[in-house]
Amino acid sequence: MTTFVAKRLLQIVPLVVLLALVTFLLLQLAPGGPFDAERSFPPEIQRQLEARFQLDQPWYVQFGSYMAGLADGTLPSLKRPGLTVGELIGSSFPVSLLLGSLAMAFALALGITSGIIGALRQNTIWDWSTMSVALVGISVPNFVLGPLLVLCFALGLGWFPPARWDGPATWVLPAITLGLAYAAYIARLTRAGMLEVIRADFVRTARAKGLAEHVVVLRHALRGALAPVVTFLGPATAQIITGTVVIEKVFQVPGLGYYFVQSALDRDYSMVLGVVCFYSVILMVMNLLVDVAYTWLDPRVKLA
Amino acid sequence: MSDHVLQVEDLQTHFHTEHGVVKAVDGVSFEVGRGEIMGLVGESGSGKSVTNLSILRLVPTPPGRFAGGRILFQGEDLLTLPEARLRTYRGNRIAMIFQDPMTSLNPYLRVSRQIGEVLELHKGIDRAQAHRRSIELLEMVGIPDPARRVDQYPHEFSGGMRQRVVIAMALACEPELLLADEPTTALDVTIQAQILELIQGLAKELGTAVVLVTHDLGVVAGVADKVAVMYAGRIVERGPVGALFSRPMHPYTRGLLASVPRLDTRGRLVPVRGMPPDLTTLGEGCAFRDRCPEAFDRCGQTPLWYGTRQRGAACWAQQRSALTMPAELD
Amino acid sequence: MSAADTHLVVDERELVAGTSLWQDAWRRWRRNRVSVVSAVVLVAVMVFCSVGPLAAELLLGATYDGQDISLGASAPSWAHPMGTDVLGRDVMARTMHGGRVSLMVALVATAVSLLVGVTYGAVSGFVGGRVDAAMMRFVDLLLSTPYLLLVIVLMAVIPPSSVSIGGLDGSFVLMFAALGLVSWLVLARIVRGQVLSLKQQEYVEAARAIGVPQATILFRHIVPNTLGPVIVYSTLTIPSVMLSEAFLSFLGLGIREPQASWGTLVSDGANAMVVYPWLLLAPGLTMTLTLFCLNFLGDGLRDALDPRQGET
Amino acid sequence: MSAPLLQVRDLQVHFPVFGGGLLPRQTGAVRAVDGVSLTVQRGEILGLVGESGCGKSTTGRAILRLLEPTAGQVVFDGEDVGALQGESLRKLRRRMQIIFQDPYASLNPRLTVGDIIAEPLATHGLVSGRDAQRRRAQELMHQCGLDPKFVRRYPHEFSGGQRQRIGIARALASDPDLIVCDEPISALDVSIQAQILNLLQQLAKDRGLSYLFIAHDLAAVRHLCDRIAVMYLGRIVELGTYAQICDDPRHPYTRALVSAAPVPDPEIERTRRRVVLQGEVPSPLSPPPGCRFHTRCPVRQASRCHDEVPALREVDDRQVACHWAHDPDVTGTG
Repeated sequence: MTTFVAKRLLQIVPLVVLLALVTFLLLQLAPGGPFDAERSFPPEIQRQLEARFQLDQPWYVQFGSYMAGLADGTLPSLKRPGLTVGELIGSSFPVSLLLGSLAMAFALALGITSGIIGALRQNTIWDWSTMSVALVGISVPNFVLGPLLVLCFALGLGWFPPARWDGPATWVLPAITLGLAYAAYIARLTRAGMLEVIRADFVRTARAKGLAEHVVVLRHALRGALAPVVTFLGPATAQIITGTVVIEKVFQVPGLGYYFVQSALDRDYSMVLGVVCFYSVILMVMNLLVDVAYTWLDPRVKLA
Repeated sequence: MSDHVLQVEDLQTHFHTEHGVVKAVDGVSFEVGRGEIMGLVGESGSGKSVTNLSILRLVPTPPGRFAGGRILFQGEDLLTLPEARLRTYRGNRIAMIFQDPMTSLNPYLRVSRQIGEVLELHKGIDRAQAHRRSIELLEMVGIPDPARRVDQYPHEFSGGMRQRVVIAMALACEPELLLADEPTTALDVTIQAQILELIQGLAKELGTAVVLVTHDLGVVAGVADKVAVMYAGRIVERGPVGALFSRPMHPYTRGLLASVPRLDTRGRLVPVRGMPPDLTTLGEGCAFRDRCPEAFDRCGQTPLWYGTRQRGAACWAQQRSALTMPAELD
Repeated sequence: MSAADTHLVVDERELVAGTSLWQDAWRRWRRNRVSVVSAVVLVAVMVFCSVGPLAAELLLGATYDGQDISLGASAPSWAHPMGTDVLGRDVMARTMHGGRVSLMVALVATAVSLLVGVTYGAVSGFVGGRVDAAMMRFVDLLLSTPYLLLVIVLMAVIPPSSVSIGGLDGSFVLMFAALGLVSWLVLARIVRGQVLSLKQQEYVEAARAIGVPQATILFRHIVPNTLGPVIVYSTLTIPSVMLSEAFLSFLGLGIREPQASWGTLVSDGANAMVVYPWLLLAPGLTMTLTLFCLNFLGDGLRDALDPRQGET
Repeated sequence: MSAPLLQVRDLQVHFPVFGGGLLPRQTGAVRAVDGVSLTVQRGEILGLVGESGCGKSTTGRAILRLLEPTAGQVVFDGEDVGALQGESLRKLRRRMQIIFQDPYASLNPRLTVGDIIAEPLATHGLVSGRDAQRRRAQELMHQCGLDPKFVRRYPHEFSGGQRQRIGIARALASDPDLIVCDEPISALDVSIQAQILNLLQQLAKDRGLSYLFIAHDLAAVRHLCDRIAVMYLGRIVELGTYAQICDDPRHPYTRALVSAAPVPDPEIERTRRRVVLQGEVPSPLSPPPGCRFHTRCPVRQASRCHDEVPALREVDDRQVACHWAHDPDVTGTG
């Protein structure tokens, strides 16, 4: 187990470097550079700027110094003088993390509960209505849902502030907007998993033992039913990373996601590279955690 | 009321499907006494497993429905018992063993937990005591090194060992009635012999009444005291094991016996012709008549029971021959 | 052939027709009313988006890029059933046009992902062994990266004009490529899993025992049996690709003005929703309806094609 | 006696087991079949019996080269099957067929019954033209007890027993000399099993077919087979005529198998002495040294059974792989 985790953690390093390289080459091959647009710079200043950020060096030297700078946290942002990539990520990521975590917690709580209800009341109005709502949740894009919620609950009813990010009241709408689609997905996965497990022989055995129905469901069936949900958590992390990008734009939340898009548009190479590497590490660690969680969930699974 | 542990009276379990009503169990009656093993024999779809599941009301409803009859356990009707009260019987006074030991144990929980929870629930003992008792039970069903194995997960056991775990679980509360649904079908013959010996020994030692559902006539011949043969949801013949095998009354029983290859002889097999009927389109009359070599015009009507409660068959041909020769009843 | 066999020549008309699994699935699907209604609505949306612009131009004189600045943003009226935007453009015409773009991107990208995914998965599963292991390792690798971030970078840094093919706008080409290339991964995995398990099936063994050539085994015994899951998965890929397209366009990285897709329309609408809510509602609800129907259709097809569901 | 139709010499099939790590590497092997030798004469039915995991199905598939043997030789009608490649292997396949256990998994659900049965005809060019192929398929259906008018139906429209008949018709289509029957009746209902057994018996008689009949049900094997080979953990432990194996078994494992097989007769069941084996079959990943059966053997003798692998030797006109087969004091045979 420990060797497995250690091995996987070590694998992350070359993967991230590889991914950084791909990103870097993409940026290199794209026509134009970071300081092209600013026509006001006289040529010598532009050359100075390029020299300062080593843009006049061969690509592999640049890449090497970027990676070294990322590793020790000293890589400067190209477009925000005086700030390092590490500082920028450090200041904005906690907001994204909070948003993502709130959304995921909301999604898990709502999704698992309604999935269980749907499965246990299969083919009733309960099942039908929760699953229809889930399908709506999957079908409404969050950038449509967000403005609609703002229109309704912020501007219409005035329950929550329409935007910004200060204090729990402002967290509600963004978190719900981001989490609803995942809640819907998790509800469907839980229901499908539950329906499969609830018909399994070992659940019948549990009933034959005289256990009360809630014990049968919670102790015997739920673990098996959650397996697909746990599997989904890996890709869900990846999606929620990109999901925050949209939510941060809709609700004007000062998070890392939207920052990233702006950096890409501004061609702030060092920032783009830094965020890609940072998010990749998070995602890979999350995938590792999912694998570990799986062994806890199902004793038959062996890590190797 | 009687010395029968279990008495099933005219049980009817129906399934409402989109193709119509399937009368999976259609008027089944039998009884089992203390320490007695009753074999319930039939092919797939004959209703033998549904009968067994109905006794503990484990048939999912819907689509299932108990359309009639009574199931008396120590004089109490299980079909009308409140669910909460029935739960205090399940796993406690009435236990069940299922066919496939690979799937009937929870893969996510340790064996100790799965046996222990029955004891904690019904005997009110704490976890530590339950753990100790689980070890004793594993020892009783012949699992070597029980103190170590009790904390393992089911996938760490082989098929035969898992069925022993299932049996240990079923016996945890020393039930008065054991319902065994094809307990050896998924196992190899040499393992089957071990498991059957175990069940037989327990019935004799603990006085447990056993309903043994199986399709294997050989298993019944070796273990059961009495036998009921099911076909298309009904019992077509029943009797003490010796009489039923030596002088079968129903043409279906005779057909089954003639179609099973035997290890001790190499006679010609006479298969039952045709296929089992589709239960959704079953109408009036004997369900076996299309395959029966002795069918005559009367078989268009549903046959009445001929014989006594202990020994008899549901067949018009019996009735007819009874007019010409003295009935032979054990 | 002996004389006794002559009675076997059954007259063509006496043969009992069988019902194939496809026919069975079709029958099951038709019974699923919600799914059938979804299909009908989808066809209606497609007609709305493809024929609609022409009709709108003929009947109302409205085109997606025709401006009437003097009109400004006006609420829905008979002349403009969904209102106009701040530049005085007809919102209905723009919604139709945006739908055309969104649907086309979704269909083309799904087609790309089908082509790549099915081929990749089938080859990987059928060849097996080390090749399979290496090919799947690569897919796992891609799946463990935040590839949408790379797509964002791609869309942000490549100027669309540099990749336009023929008359096709470069932003379309980029979008097809980017989305097609990221959505084949799961499909490849599904197909590979199917092929692997089908290869083990006894009827494939039977075909090998008969001496049926490899290619025939692949196309007669394996491929037709993978189609069910592939169909189901691709119906579910279409909405997810559509979402991704809208997501990129919403961020200003996709389709460029004066072209519009549902994503850009919603983006514009969200900015002005306080004052002109119809700018958000018209494209937003049309898109949601479409996604809803696609998902329902996919669900219905899964229920119909999955034999396990048919038994219950 | 003429040359046997099928001759298997020291057949071995090992499945490699791969360990974890970045690059998978072989860490062991499942010795599914580990040195099996047998012969099948023309027109003979040889039974291959054993419990699950003993390697009997693997043996059958390796003979047909559906699996590549690790070692050993399979000679069919004088030809070394292992040496054949491409076209010559395909030609040979016409003469060796297989019937499977699972009547559901063994028929392609997307093809009509006619197409399924006609596939060997088309593959080997035995009958040309779709009409002629369909007629031939109908004849085969009739011979296997199926109504020819259902030729256009699909497998899922038939019951288990009928599907097994379709599988048999397909195997017969190419007019083979040998059919490997891999547990053809164990998935069927009791009353249907006898129908299929009788059909197989009739076909063998009418067409002079040879079968390698793989089963775990000793009674069915006794009913059908001329000779029986008993397998345990990848090896044959005893091989003799059906009467020798079933009425007078010499290997302790065969004796246990025979005594464990239930007989549908309460009187016999009550009186006969039963050898109930202790324990479970060891893993073929690490089979025990010496005699593979010694861990469960009721008559094992110290050291020799543990140390020395017993060879399959001639004992009283049959072959037994037990050190004590000739020694009634140990085995308890009369």
